[in-house]
Amino acid sequence: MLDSIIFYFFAGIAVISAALMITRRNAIHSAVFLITTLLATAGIFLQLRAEFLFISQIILYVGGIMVLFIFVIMLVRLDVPLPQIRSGLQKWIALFVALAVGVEAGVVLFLARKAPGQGLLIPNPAPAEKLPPNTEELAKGLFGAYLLPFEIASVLLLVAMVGAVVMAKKRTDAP
Amino acid sequence: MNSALHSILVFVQTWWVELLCAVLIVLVVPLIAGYIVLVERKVMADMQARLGPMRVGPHGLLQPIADALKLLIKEDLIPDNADQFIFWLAPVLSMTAALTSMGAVAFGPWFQVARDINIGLLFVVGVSALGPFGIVLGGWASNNHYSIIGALRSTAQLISYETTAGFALVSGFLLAGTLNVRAIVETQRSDHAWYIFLAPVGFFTYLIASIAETNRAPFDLPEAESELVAGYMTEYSGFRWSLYFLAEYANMIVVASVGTTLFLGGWLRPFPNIHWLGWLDAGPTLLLALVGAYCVYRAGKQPARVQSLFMWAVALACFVVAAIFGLAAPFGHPPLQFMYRGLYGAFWFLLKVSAYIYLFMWLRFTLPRFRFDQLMRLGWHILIPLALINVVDVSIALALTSEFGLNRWLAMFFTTLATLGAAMLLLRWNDKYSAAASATLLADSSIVEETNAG
Amino acid sequence: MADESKAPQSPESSQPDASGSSTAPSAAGASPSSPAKASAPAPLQIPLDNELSRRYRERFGAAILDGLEDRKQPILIVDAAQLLEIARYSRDEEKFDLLEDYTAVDWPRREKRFDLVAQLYSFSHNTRLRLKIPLGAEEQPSTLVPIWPAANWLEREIFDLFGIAFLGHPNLKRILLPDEWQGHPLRKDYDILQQDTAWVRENLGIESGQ
Amino acid sequence: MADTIHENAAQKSDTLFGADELVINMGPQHPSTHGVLRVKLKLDGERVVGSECVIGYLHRGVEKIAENRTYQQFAPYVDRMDYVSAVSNGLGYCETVEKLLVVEAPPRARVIRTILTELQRIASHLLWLGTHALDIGALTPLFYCMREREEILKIFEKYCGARLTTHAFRIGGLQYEAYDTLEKDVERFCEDFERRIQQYSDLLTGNSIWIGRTRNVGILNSADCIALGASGPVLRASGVKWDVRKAMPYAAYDQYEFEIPVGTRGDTYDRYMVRLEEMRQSRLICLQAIENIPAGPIMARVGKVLKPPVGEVYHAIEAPKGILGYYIVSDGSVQPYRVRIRPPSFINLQALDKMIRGHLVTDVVAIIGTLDIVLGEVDR
Repeated sequence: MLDSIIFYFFAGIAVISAALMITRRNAIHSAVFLITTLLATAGIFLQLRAEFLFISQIILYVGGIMVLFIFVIMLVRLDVPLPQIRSGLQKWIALFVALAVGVEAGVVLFLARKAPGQGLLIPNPAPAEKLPPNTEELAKGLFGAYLLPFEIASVLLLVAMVGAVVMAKKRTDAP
Repeated sequence: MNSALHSILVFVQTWWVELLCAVLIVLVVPLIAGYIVLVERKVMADMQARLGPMRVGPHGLLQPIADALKLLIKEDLIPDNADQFIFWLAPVLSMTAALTSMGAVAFGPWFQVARDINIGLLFVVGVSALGPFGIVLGGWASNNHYSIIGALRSTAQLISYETTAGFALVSGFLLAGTLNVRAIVETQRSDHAWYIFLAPVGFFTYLIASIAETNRAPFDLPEAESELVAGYMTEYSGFRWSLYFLAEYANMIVVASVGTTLFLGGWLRPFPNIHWLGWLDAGPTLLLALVGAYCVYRAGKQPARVQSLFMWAVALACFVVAAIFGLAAPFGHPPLQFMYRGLYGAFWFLLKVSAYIYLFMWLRFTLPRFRFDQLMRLGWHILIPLALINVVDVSIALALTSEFGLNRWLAMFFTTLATLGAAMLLLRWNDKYSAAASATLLADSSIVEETNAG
Repeated sequence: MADESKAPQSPESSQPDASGSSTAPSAAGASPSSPAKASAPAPLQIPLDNELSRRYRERFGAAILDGLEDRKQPILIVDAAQLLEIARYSRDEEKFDLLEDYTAVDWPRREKRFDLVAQLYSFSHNTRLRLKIPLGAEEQPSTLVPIWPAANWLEREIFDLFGIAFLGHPNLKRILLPDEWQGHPLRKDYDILQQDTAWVRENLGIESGQ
Repeated sequence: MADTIHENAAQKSDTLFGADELVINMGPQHPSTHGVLRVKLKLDGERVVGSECVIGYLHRGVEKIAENRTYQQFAPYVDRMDYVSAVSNGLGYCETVEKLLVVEAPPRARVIRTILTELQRIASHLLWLGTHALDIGALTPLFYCMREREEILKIFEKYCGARLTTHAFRIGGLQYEAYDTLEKDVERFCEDFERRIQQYSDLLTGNSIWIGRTRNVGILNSADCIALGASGPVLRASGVKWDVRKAMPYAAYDQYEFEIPVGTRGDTYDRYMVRLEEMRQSRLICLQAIENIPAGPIMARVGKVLKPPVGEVYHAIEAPKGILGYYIVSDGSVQPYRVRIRPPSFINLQALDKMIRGHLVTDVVAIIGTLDIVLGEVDR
C-alpha cells in the first residue's frame, strides 16, 4: 500500500511537471520542470529498490546533464525569441507522432499483460531486503552479458565528444 | 483510505528512530552551522591578532542566535526584474540538497537516517550534486550581471571539481569494496588502516576538490567579494541569503563527513586495533573533564558575576557528562551500552570532522584567491588526470595483492610513488603550458588593442 | 614675467616680501618688468639665458616669446601656434620625456586670458623645464596627447575646469565634474560659492549644496 | 571540404559569442575600487577589451578653495587629498610655499619632517599591502598591516594630536617640538618592523597562488610608464631607477643612504616587491635619521602674515604614490593666485586602461589595487 502511495506521488509529479515543461515559454522554467520530472523518475526507481539506478539518474541526468543544459541556456539566451521556422504542417505532424507513440505504448502494455514474467509486471517480486546489492548486479550485467554493447556505446560517446571538441574549437592559426 | 493511513502508521512505527534523526538534522544543522560560523570568526580573529565577536553573550557565544534573529526579521526583498518563482526556489534547492545529502552520513555508529541504503556515500555525493542548481538558478533569477557571472563560474567550478572528487572517492571505494557507509568504516577496522594511509593521493585530491566544491577560499570565486560583489548572492538578503549561507556550511559538514568516513576511519579511534592505545577510549571523558577544569580555572577571572556563574555552569555540565561517560556507560546494561557506543563513535567522528573543517578555515585565512582560469587549469590539467591515474594505480595495487599475494602496504607504496611521479610530470607540463598560455594572452591583448585603435 | 600685461593686476605686486622675514632675501624686483626695484642682491626672476634657451630660440626663433628664470626654475614662454612642434622637439631632441604636469592659469584682465603651463622633466639630464603657453579666451591649442599620452586626462581636466578646448584630443569631455555641468570653476570669474544649481536640483534633489 | 566546415564553425562561434560584448560597471560602489571609482568595462566573456574610468565623485574643488584661503589656511586642506598619507602632502605643500617665500626650514625641522614622512610612507604602503592582498583574496595580511600602521599613527598622535589628517608641518618648519620619546618610539617601531615585514613576505612572496595572480598581470613597461606619466613604485617596478628623493633631494634626504628598489618586468608582482622593499628602505632612513637629530630652532623666521613675492614655483616630492607636485603662482597677496596640485594617483590611474586590456575581470581588481590610488587625491 505504502509503495503504491509513493509510486503515485512520484508518478503524478513526473507527469505534471513533464506537461509543464513542454508548455512553459521560458527556457529556464522548462529546464526546472525537466529537472523535477527526472527527480520524480528517480524517486520511482528508489521505490522499486533500484538504488544505484536512482543515484545514477540524479548524478548523471540531474547533476551533470541538466546543469550543462542550464549553462547553455544562460549563455545562448534562448529566452530571446529567435525567428523560428514554423510550418503549417507542424501541428499535424505532432498529432501523428503523438498518436503513433500512444498506440505503441498501448500495444506494449497489452502484450506485457499477456506474457507474465516477461514484460513490465513481475508477479512475485523478491522482498526488498533479500535483493542482492544492485550495484553489483548492474556491474555484472554491464561487464558480463552486455559487455560488447556497453563498449560500443562508450566508443560512440567518445566519438561524439571528440567531434564536439573539434567543432567547437576556434581555429587559432586563422589570420 | 484506512489502509493508507494504516500503512503510514506502520511505516512510522518501523522507522521512528530514522525519522527522529531526520527531524533532528533539519532542526539542529542550521544551529550547528551558525556555531561553525562563530567558530570560524573566532579562529579568524585568533589568526589575525584580534578578538572577534565578544559582545553578545560571554565571548560572543550567543552571536549566531542574534545573527539568525536579525536575518529572520529583515525585509524580504525580491528585485523587480527578478524571476519571482526561481528566485524563491533557488535557495530552497541549495538548502534541501545540503540537508538531504546529510541523510546518508553516519555520525557515529547509530546516528544515521538512511541506514541500510547500500549506495551509501554515493547517495551523499549524488544529492549534494543538486546544490549547483540552487546557485546557478539563483544567479540567473537575480537578473544581475555579477550574479550571472558568479553563477556561471560556480557551475563550471562545481562540475569540474565534482568530477575530481568522484574519482578520488572511487579510489577509496575500491579499497573498501563497498559503498555502504558502515561497511566502509568497518573494513577500515579490519584492514588495520585508515585509507588515508593506503591511498594518500586519493585523500589529498579529495581534500582539494572538497574545498573547491564548497566554494571555500582559495576557491571561493563565485562569491569573490572583491570582484563580483557577492557573486550569485548579490541580490539576496535576509532569510533567503541565510539559506544560501547555511547551505554552504551544511555542505562543509557533508564533504568533511564523507572525507572522514572514507579516508579518516569514520568513528574509529586512532589505531583501533592496537590494544595498548586502549586508553584513548577515555578520550571523550578526559576531554570533557579538561574543558570543565579550564572553565573552573577561568571562572575566577571573569570580570562580571554573570560570566563567572556561566563558567561554573558550563564546568558543572562538563563534569556531569564526563562522569556519565566515564563511569556509568561501561557498566550499564545493553541499551545504555548501545547508546554509549553511539556517543563514543560520534565523539571521534565529530572530532575528525572538526579538524577537517578547521583545515578549511586555516586555508581560507592564509591563502589568496585563485583566478578563474588558474582554477580551471588546476582542476582539469592536474587534479582530474591525477585522480584518474590514482584510480588506475590503486586498482593495479589491489590486483597485485589479490592475484599475486603481494603485501598490501608494499603494493600501495609503489603505486603511490608512481602516482606522485605522474603528478610531478603533470605539474611540469602545466608550468610550460601556463607560460605559453600567458604568452598567448599577452599576444591576444595586443591584437585587441590594435583592433580597438583601428 | 614676459611683459607688463602678464603681471598680475594686484596692488601688492610691486611690494617686496611683505612677510617681513629676514631669512628671505628681500625679493625686490618681484618681476623683471619693474626695473625700479631691481637694486636688491638676488632678484627672484631673471631672464633665462642658458644653453637650453639658446637652442630653443635658435630652432624656433620668434615662437619662443620669452624665457625667464623664477627662483632658479627655467621657464620658456612659447607661442601656441607652434606648440606641437616645440613639444615634439622637447621630447625627442631635448629628452624631456616626462610630462610631469599640465595645467592652466587664468588671468582674466590680460589680453591673452590663459596660460597653459606644462612641467617637463628629463630623466637623462635630471632637469625640469616649464613651458608656458599664453592663450586667448577663444583660442584652441593643439593637443599634446600624441607626444605625451599622459596629457590625455590632464587636458580633459583643463577643459573641465577652465573651458579650454584642445584640438585633436581623442576624448575631450569633462572628467571631474558631471558632463552636463555649466561653467568652468577654476576661471577667476567663477565665484567660490557659485555652482550649477539647476544641475544640483535635478540630479541630487536638493536646493543647493551650501 | 574540411576547410569550409571549419570556416562555418568559426563564423558560428563569432555570431554566438564574439558579438556578444558585455558592458559592466564596476563601481562607484564596489568593494574593491578603493573608494568611489567607477570603471566601465567592455567584456568579451570575462576578458576586458576596453575600459573607461569615470571619476570625480569626490571632487571638492581643492584648487579653487586654495585661491580663497591664505597660505596657512590652505595647509590643512592638502591633508584631505591623499588622506592616507597626509604628512607627505603637507610636506610637499610647506616646502613649495617655502620655496616661494625663498626661506628654508631649519635643519632640525627638516630631519623631523623626514622621519615623519618616511613613517607615513610605511603607513601608506602598509595600507596598500593590506587592501591589495584583500583584493586578491588573502584576508589576513590586512590585519597585520593595520596593526603596524596603528603603531605609526600612534606616533603621529603623540607628535601632533591627530592620526589621519595630521597637519603636522607648518610653512617654515614645525609648530611642535619633537616629544621626548619620539626617537625611542621610532626606534622601537623600526626594530619590530623588520620582523613584521618578514611576516608579510612569508605569507605572500613565495606563495604560488599569489605569484600566479600577480606575475605577468598588468604589465607596464618603462617606456609606457614614462609616456603615461606614471610615477612612484609603478615607474620603479618597470625598471626605471628613479626617485625624486635621489634625483632632486628635498627635506633631509641628501644626508641619508638608501637604495631605490627596482623591478624588471613591471608587473603586479614587481610592484609588490618594490613597495615591500621601499618599506624596508624607509625603515633604514628612519633609523639613520633618529640617530642624529640636530639641535636648533624648528621654525624659520617667517611672519604671521605670509605674502610671498610675485612669481611662481613648482616643487615635487616623492609621495608614497608617486610624484606629488605643487605649482603655486603668487600675485604678492596673502592668498595664492593659483595652486595646482599634481596628484600622483590621478595620473597613475590613466595607465589603468592600458594595463587591463586583455586581462580577466579578476585581474582588473588586482590591477586597480596595484596602482595604489586614493580617490580623494584623484578627484581632489
